[in-house]
Amino acid sequence: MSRIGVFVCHCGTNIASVVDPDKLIAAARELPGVAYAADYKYMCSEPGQQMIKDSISEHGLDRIVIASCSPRMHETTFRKMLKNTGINPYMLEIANIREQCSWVHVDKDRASEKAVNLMRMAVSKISKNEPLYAQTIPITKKALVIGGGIAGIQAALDIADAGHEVVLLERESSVGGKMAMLDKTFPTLDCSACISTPKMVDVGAHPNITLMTSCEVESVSGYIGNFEVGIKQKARYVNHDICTGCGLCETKCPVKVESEFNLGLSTRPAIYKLFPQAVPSKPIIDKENCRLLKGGKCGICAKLCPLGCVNYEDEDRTITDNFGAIVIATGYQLVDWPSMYGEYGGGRYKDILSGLQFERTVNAAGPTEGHIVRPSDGKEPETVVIVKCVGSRDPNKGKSYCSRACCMYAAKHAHQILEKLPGTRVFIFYIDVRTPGKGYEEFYDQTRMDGAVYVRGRVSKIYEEEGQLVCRGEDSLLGEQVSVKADMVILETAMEPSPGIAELTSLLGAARDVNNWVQEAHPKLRPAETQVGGVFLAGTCQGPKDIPDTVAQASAAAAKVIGLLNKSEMETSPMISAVERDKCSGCGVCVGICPYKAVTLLEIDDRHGAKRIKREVANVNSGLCQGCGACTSACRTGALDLLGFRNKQILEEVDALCL
Amino acid sequence: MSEKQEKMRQCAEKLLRDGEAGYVIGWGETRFDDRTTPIFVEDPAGAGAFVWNEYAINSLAKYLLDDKYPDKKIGLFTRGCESRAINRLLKDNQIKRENVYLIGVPCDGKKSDRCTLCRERNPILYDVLLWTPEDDPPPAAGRFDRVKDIEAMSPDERYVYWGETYDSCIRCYACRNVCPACNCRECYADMSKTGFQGKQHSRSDNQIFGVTRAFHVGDRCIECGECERVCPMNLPIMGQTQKILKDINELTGEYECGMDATSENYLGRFDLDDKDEFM
Amino acid sequence: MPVEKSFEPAIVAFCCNWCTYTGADLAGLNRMKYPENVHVIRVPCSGRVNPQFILRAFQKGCDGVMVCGCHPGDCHYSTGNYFTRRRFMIMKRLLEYNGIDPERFHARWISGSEAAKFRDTAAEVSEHVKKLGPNVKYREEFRITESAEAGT
Amino acid sequence: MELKKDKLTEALLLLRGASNVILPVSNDGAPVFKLWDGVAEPCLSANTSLPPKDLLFPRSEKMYDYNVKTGNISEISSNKKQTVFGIRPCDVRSIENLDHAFLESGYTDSYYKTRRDGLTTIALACTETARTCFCDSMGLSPNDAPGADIVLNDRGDAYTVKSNTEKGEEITRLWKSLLSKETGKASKASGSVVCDFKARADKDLPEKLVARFDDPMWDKLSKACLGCGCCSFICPTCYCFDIGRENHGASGTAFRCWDSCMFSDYSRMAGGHDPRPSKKERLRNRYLHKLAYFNLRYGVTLCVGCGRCVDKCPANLDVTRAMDIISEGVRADG
Amino acid sequence: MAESIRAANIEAKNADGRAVNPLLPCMCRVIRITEETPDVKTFRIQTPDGAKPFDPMPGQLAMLSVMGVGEAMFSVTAKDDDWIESSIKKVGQLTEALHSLSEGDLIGVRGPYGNHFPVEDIKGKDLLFVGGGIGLAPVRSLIRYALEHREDYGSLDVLYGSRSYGDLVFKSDIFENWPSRCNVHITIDNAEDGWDGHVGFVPTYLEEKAFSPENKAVVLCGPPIMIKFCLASLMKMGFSKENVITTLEMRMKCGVGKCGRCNIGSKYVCLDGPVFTMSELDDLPDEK
Repeated sequence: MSRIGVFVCHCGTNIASVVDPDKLIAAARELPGVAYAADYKYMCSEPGQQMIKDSISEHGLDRIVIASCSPRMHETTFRKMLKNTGINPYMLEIANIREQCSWVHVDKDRASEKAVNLMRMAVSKISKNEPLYAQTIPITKKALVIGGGIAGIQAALDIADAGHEVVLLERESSVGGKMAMLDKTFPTLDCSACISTPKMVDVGAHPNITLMTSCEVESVSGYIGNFEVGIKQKARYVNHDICTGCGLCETKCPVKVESEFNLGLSTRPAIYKLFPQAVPSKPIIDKENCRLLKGGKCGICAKLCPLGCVNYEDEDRTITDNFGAIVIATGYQLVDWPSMYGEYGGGRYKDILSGLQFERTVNAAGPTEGHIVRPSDGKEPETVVIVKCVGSRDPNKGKSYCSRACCMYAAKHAHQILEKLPGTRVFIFYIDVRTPGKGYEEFYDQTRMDGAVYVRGRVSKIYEEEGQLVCRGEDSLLGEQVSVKADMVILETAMEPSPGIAELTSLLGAARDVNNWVQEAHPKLRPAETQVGGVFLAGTCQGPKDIPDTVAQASAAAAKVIGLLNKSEMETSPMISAVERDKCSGCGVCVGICPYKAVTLLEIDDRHGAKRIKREVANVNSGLCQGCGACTSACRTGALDLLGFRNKQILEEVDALCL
Repeated sequence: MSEKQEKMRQCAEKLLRDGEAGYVIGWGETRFDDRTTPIFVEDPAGAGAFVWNEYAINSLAKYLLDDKYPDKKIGLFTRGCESRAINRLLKDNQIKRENVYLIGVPCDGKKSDRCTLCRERNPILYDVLLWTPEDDPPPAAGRFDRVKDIEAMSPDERYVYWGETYDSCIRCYACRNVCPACNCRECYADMSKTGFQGKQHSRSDNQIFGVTRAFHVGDRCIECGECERVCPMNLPIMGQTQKILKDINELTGEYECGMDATSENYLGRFDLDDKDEFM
Repeated sequence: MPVEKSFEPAIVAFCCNWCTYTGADLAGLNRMKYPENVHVIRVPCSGRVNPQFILRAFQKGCDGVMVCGCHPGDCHYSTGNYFTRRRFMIMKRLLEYNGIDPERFHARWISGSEAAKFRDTAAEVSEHVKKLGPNVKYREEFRITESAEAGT
Repeated sequence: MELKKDKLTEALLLLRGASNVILPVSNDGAPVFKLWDGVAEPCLSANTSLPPKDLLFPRSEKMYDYNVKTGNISEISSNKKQTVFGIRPCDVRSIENLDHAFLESGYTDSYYKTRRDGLTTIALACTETARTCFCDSMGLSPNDAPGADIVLNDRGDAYTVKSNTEKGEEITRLWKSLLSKETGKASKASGSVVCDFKARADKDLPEKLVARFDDPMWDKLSKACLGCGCCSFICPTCYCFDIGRENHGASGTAFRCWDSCMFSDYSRMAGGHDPRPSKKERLRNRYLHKLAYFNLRYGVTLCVGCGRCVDKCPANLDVTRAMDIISEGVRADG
Repeated sequence: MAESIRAANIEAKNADGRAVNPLLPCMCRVIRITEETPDVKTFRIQTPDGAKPFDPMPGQLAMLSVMGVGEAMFSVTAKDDDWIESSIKKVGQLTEALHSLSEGDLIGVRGPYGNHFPVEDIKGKDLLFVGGGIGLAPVRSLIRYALEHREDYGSLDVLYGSRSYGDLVFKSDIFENWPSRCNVHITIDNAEDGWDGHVGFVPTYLEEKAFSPENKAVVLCGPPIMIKFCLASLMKMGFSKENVITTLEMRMKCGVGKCGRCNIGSKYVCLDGPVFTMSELDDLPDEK
């Protein structure tokens, strides 16, 4: 028989004034397996703990039940205490007779009775406890940051500055992200490039940072501290090891295609740098558009290159590397408004720009060198309509959330127009104006002072009339239809997660919310973590935010990563799922239920009668499993069980209550 | 009828002769004209033993689990119900498609109560189809009628109804053993030591078996009706599983199992905006 | 089980460690009062609660059962309670279909801050179950159901 | 002596005074043995779908209570009197066979014995046989039940009453006022019933079966088997049991309950080894137990030919097929 | 107390002729626990009033139970005036529960069951005991019997082996108590530090020893694979199957030949066994 010791805490009078410890002791002595029972004023105190230790050696106890305050208070204390006694720390159960008994009940007899029940349940449960051993896992001291926008850049720099190796991975050929496309940043109106470019250069030059552009995550395995990531290095056709970025090759390329960076407002060659300040400042060949790679005759760039960097034979490669932590910083994209807003012409009208297109337009390095002109005829607009919440806050258009940054950049756009083209009439259609941020409200006020006219209401229709865009909508303050003839319309469109987020999160095992943003582990308390251990979040991949918030979150994620990588190894909780392979039929229901991708099917060698066969069974990755137990309830046969909360332990508790 | 039977025999014979299949599972005679029994023919010369008549009732799919790792393909005469059962087994990762050779035999309806709910006479999965598909029976009016009848009772009446039903259960587990959704390596009910299922015959333990089994298979039930057919006590077993199907249908719309081998089962997934009745 | 006037039901509440158990502790911290009938079994997540536990509880003599966890979306393990919701939407209906009174089984979302909700739920369930009296359905009594033995 | 059918209820009520009366009543038209409430009409048209073996060997039976803490053990026994009315010759024979198993081989099973001592059997000879009945192939007659305390034969408007034992005599004394002299009128079919369904149960069947222990026919015969316990549980002579425990804190009850040798966990040992790992071995063991092993041990065939398993098998397996194959020495094909 | 259990013998009647229930255990106490190997313990059992629960013959079985967990059958490996012993390997739930018992704990006992080694038939013969691993447990009862009745038997040889030194059971017997009174030959499968005895498998050692079959009975117990090879060796050495005796293990529930599990053909191991000669086993179907 097990030799259980039951220890009842008075907690001063907190417990003893309502629950009669003597009754508990007397009842405990009647229970099977209980070898010793005693009470004390404060079990958690030094003498209390000593008393437990002494009783263990004196009575040869092998399991300890403590009837006291909530296990959330002192479970750790008592486990630590057991560590030094030779009893496994998990041979401990706590009956919560304070928070869930003496403090919430008045009738002493009935409270004592309930306390006896709770103690009995703990005694029954512990009779089925088994020793558990925490595993320590080594930690690879290297972080992977996915996404080279400002969030990824900031996180990478912070981690690298703390002395850890970082791989910064970017899908495009240059880091910089959306921030590099912006002209000025609200509310201070400092030039976006001026503040982001130095950071881009820093990551390119940092000794601890390996920049991997034109790369995508292809596979992820492993768990916190020990991820193995397969990275696809897309063919660049230019040897970046030799290339100096002189730019000669770009000059003679016969191909002209729409520039992604300028959002179609200008063109670029097939061998190109994403933008002039790109980091790395080296070109790649766009294989979709390169004449030679499409099978045609050309090869001009190869001839031009003085160093022979161009290699048309280049191929995609997969690089595998190990990381201790991963930061997701994949950012956002703007919704594809033309497909959603037929009433705005569905993209037919050239002079309707998205906010980002306007950013490129107003940017001195942009296609118009900063002149605000209509794309259709190059004329300066006299009337500009800015429409906010295009796609945001509109469940009918699929996005019920607020994109957070648009109020401010609408104001900024108005400000920029009024500044560059004084006298222009600017109308801003809005639902609400939200300016929570340092200096934001002041900036908004200033814009109104500048002359921007705010019209409360949605624009219901935009159509062309005599070379102008008629914006019709309701002024909900006046309650009447309004119609503005504009020369240019700027749509402040909603943010949505960048493409590929679904694939990436499913590789990582991270969850997404209803809007496809990556789900944080806790909305308040763990905003920079995913629920997958070792995978962190930075920037707009988690939800719309502006630059200050993005950078703050990136630094927060970096701090988490640094905290993790500073350890050489970590202990994992032993209270995780375990598989009894003999019972497991490999049906795989558990695989889909695990939020951490901790359960996978594993092929094992087995026998079927006399035949040697291979069959699949569930396999729990102890590094990934967080011990929620969701898989165990889905396992019909009971092959999966949760250590520390085994089926038989819980059933014992149920049985004990009903005695 | 005999023409089809002949086709079946020829097909089986050829499969066996060509070595395409190690053996073929079909129906064979018994000592009673109105009964057949599943037979397993290895020898091409024995293919003449297969019969096809209105008493070829037993679903054959579950036998695939007896031989999960065959050296050669297993030939199986496959009707609508077998094919759905095979989808069930495929989805549950119990058999490999390449291990079976499915001989499609559109069903003309059999003399069994289990066929009253049938909606798929034609195999939805097969390697060869022996004859032209049959017209599917008109959608069984009132798929969930019996469930509705029971739902209409008061809680106490329902308890008595099921209690008395389970009083007669002899726990022979025929329902489980014939069920394609019951494909655990070891059934929870055979492990009385784990504490979920007592082995004694009491109303309580019988009911717990009934409800647990229903819960285990409910969202994966293909409604083949085999459980009720095999029950020696003629218990209305599907009244339980169909209750779950009915609820799922009400909660998420049209829900049927075994129509393909990939759809995730209802309890194996979730939607963020699932209906929530728990405050 | 005393059946007289002073029937005190045995109620078991499976509570997730991160929300409801914390909420119950908070109720204690705030010295809220509720009936003594509710006994909490701590589980890591409501997703850990195997519906078979509920059957067992009724069989062994619980008069009422509660399953409580974080609100959907707040699960410490991100998605555990979404499965809980599906499982118990089905299980609750199935239990009722088999004659268990709806008031005897409850699933509730109670967060770590909702001490009052825990108190109110405990009180409400206690009261309902008390009114219903001892549960006899599914109760093991080792009754041999053999036809010939019936009534003996 | 004979008992007029219109006196039957009265006769049964007399029995009910001294013991529980169990008789077949209609359950949706099918006869099942039930504790008689003194009112229900006996349903005697056919044999019951379940045998009455649970009167002696209940599906679940408490054996003893124990207390883990104190070490007390107290035996539980049931010594109530039961009279089963309308039991058929095959089932009477099955009780004789169970007597061998439980009361012989060195040990007397006291639970069985107590119930057996309290049981009186009033058999009813068959007036017709079901299509799966093959009792007369198994060495007994549907027309008589020599092992019963009383045998009734249907003679149209009356039953002839024949007492075989002291218990039977007691009942005839009890019924004295109800019994009348036999009128001698010839009945419809009574007394000359034969089974249409036949099985080859030759004298040397047990030896032949054992000799063909390793025959591939077992593979063939068992292929369609589902491995359920249906045949075992509806068989009047299957008596395998399991012993289990139900705990309530420190106290608990040990019980035994029916088990089936067809179940996968039946013969599996603690370490995982199973001498009968698949349904081939299990079916073979069951058939051999019915038709050979019991015979070799007790001198009688365990199977009584009631035909329930043939009727109810979900896969339509047929034990007589095995018997035929063995007796005729043919190979099983298909 | 002891009276009533003894009565649960095959006579199934107690002293005053009253039938007793053979399925009813008697509560006894574990008075000593010896750890033989990491997974084998020997339990010495006594009735609460200080007697032995029953008086088994060598090779007979006892049904031991941990109340609330279950029962299982074990061979009685030794007896004395006031106790019996069983040596139990941890293989499943019940044996795990048995292993968690402490001295002084309660244990349910019923028995003795089954036949026993044919102590009469082998009188006057030389005896060779061959055991492997835990297989020495049933043999131990006969070795002790033969040593107690030394004058009834000729030479006594014990040949015993296990995987490693740590897996050898009854170390005090095989190294201390027995060597002075009979010939003890010990082997382990693989060489290990600190072991200067014989190294090699039991069947090989058996052949090396070249025992003469002359007037000799062999008692052979161990894992099936060892039995198989030992038997082949013995046949080679000229032994006849009639003179090779072994004990069988099957799953048993009732112990009294009723519940059906332990049959091999028409024999019940709990009743007709566990002791069989190899030639008797040949007559039984191969289903062990």
